[in-house]
Amino acid sequence: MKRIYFDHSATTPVDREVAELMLEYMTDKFGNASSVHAFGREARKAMEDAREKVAALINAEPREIFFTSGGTEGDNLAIKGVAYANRKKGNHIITTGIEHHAIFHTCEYLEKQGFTVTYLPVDENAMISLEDLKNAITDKTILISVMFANNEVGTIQPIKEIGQLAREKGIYFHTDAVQVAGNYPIDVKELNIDMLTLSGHKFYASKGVGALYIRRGVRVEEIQHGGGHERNMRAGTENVPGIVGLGKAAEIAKQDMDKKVAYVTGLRDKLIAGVMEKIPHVKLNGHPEMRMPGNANFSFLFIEGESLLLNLDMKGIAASSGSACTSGSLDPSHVLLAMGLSHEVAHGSLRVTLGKGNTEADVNYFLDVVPEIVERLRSMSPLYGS
Amino acid sequence: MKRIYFDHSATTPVDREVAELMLEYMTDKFGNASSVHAFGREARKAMEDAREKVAALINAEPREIFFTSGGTEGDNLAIKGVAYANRKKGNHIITTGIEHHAIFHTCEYLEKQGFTVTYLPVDENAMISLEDLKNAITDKTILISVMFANNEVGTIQPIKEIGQLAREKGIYFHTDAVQVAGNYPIDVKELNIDMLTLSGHKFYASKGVGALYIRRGVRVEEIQHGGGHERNMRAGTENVPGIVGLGKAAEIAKQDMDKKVAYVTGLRDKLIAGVMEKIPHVKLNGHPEMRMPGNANFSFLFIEGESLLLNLDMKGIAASSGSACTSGSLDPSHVLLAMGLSHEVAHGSLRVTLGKGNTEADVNYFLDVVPEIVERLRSMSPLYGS
Amino acid sequence: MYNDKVMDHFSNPRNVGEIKDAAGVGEVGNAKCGDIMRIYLQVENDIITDVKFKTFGCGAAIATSSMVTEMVKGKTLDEALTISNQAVAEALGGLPPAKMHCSNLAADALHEAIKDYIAKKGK
Ligand SMILES: Cc1ncc(COP(=O)(O)O)c(C=O)c1O
Ligand SMILES: Cc1ncc(COP(=O)(O)O)c(C=O)c1O
Ligand code: FES
Ligand code: FES
Repeated sequence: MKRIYFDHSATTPVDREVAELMLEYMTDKFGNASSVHAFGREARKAMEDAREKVAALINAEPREIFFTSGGTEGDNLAIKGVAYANRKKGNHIITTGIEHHAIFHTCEYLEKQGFTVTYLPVDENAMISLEDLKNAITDKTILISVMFANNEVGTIQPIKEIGQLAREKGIYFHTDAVQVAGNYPIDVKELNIDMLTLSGHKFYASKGVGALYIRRGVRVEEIQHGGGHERNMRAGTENVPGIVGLGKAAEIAKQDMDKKVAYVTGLRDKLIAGVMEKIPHVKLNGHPEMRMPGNANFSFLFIEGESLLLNLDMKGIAASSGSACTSGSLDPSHVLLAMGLSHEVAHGSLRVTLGKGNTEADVNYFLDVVPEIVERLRSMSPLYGS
Repeated sequence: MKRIYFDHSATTPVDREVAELMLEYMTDKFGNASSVHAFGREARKAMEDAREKVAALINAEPREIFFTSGGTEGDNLAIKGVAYANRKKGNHIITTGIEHHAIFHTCEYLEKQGFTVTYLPVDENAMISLEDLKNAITDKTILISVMFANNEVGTIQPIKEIGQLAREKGIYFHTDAVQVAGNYPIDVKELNIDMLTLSGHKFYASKGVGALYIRRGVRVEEIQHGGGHERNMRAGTENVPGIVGLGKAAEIAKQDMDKKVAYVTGLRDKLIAGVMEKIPHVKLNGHPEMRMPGNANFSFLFIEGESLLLNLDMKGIAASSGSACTSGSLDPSHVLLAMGLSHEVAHGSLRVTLGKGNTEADVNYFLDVVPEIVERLRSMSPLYGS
Repeated sequence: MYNDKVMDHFSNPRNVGEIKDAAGVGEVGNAKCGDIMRIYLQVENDIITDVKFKTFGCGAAIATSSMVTEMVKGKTLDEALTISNQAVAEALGGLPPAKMHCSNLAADALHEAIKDYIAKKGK
């Protein structure tokens, strides 16, 4: 059976070139980067090369890049690290109602520790308003954390304007760019970003490795204690193969990024147009223009996401859903609810996320099989046609 | 030039079989273990297989294994996790003066948060005394954390007796077994261990992955917040390739472990005997019998460890040292000092750690080149012969 | 970690040894912090005619000791006194930052040796 992968926001395959480089740094050049001998120096050099490449991807300085075990750790370090290090300045944090759980649950945890958190609302396209943000700022605000682009509906926030506002007010600005880094251009200097989280497995590097960019001068306290790795910001033997792979993936991502963005956007637009044309009672979730190249998110009214996913899976198509049933939780996606979708509509959501490896044939196949699946499920639904 | 790796306590090469399996789970079976589709199910199944294998390595149940990013994270989670979850029961922790920085600095951090920590002293062989441990227990003691074997001098603690004492007193017992797991038999049930940290890169799996064993029923609070991965104990997209590799390495380690232990011990004993015979003014650090199979740690009087390392490196031999100069810190190894070594003697320490890939020829080469290096450095030393 | 020049001085240190009945001997550092450097001078007409060292320490400590002996041979005492630890490190093409403080003491040892010579002569 054909296997089509349309779930690039969940994770991406590792580029073969990246994986093979990692293999070399596991079996052959396997030294611990802290060792003084030849094996160690070889590892350290490769790690520092990778740091330069990751820095180049987002126009940061190498010394502003701190390697982590992934996006979740990066988010934890950014939020807790700033909160703990700047407690004397204030205890107020501003974020949004559509952040990833790595931000959301970290903020909830900090609330139990005496911090106050404002969760900005979003409009029906999942956009925050700069006005709301301005109004939320108090003289106790130490951090603004707004995700660069949403992982479910793909909406890209006005990052530059947020950065400018934060800079003017002297408040640190962190952005969770896990969906964005490597898939869409980022310039931390131009965008006034103080901290940025990225994760390897979202742009063709491995799971288990990521980085946090911390602008020089930003005060952050480490949260994982031990040996003084990463200039005391993140203890733990450095994951050299993972890091080397992250560097390679960053290098590849930077090459012809505009071309790849255009290619993926083209496929995605074709897919959206096809779905809207072929299937009635469909809603496109997320911003019509300000959205990630690979993201399409639909609500198919009258049906439920998990059944849709399972049917697609039987046809060899991998996608995801914001339905509660998928995640095993009681509520559907907090993002879709925050955008004002009703529970029913949220339950019927399907996220299709394309990557550079997808082809027009994949999209055509999808457009061939989805209408009949939707039709079949609707014919079984008590909500439909009544 | 010959390259001989004698620094297995710092890190090990990844077994080719392990690395190739990881490659497969990066490029091909690359799904996110949380996804419901075929790619996701394939990843989850492989991850759960790995959990069984890691559990089998230490005679735990699969559901007692929680994957982490390595030993440092495991230690942080164990110590902070128990401290935060059991704060109401007490605020006293007992550990030793020779723990790895991952334990030591975590404890220091907790001291700033209102916890009290007792650091048990060790004798000249780096052994703690059960009597000291007994005396340190108060009715506020919630955790005893004693490393299974020391990473510098290899001394193995009386784990079973500590576990028994802790069990009798109803106090949780954690052990940092990063040096031990995969290299020496462990049975958590027989040894009464409640929590145990292990790290992949110390037994031929990759850097960036490890596990914490938490006995069923032990109360631990998560420290990394986000999606509810690892049954809410450790948020973050699971490092599937790393985990699959960890499982494979655990499986390989379990096969013929006794044979490998005997083989490495044999080589190590030959190396120790050769050094003691050929070089005057040498001290063997660590316990004469209760020590890790691969560990030899010497103090070469009158010379300094880093110069020794650099000279060995020029001959293609990779080893390590507890000298302050190696680490860039001001003091030499806290372990050697805790054992009562003077600063000079600690500065002249050399750690040689053997692994299953070493051969008798490696040992012979070492015994050939070391005497002249030591002699040359001593001839330059103002401390020697004066 | 170390550049080629440092490694050269480390692996082929110049002027290792002692001078019997040296005109001046200087020692700095202590074993606690990991460095001991001892410098021996022979002086004629205020010119350093011979210099030797013995060092207990890391690669940087040995390399700086070796370098300082090369720098001062044939110099007058006044010239030798102007050599700083910084200048020694620069002559080696730089040292890792972590090594700048504790191992970069060779010029201090030299100055101690000169002081010792002056004190002995004054007697
Ligand atoms: C927006 C966003 N933030 C954070 C994360 C967490 O990153 P990781 O999976 O590397 O832990 C993800 C992906 O899961 C994400 O999409
Ligand atoms: C005894 C001990 N504990 C903890 C660690 C930390 O583990 P990791 O290197 O996986 O972070 C190490 C190794 O560095 C170790 O030897
Ligand atoms: S419909 Fe079954 S879990 Fe939601
Ligand atoms: S002798 Fe210790 S840093 Fe040089």
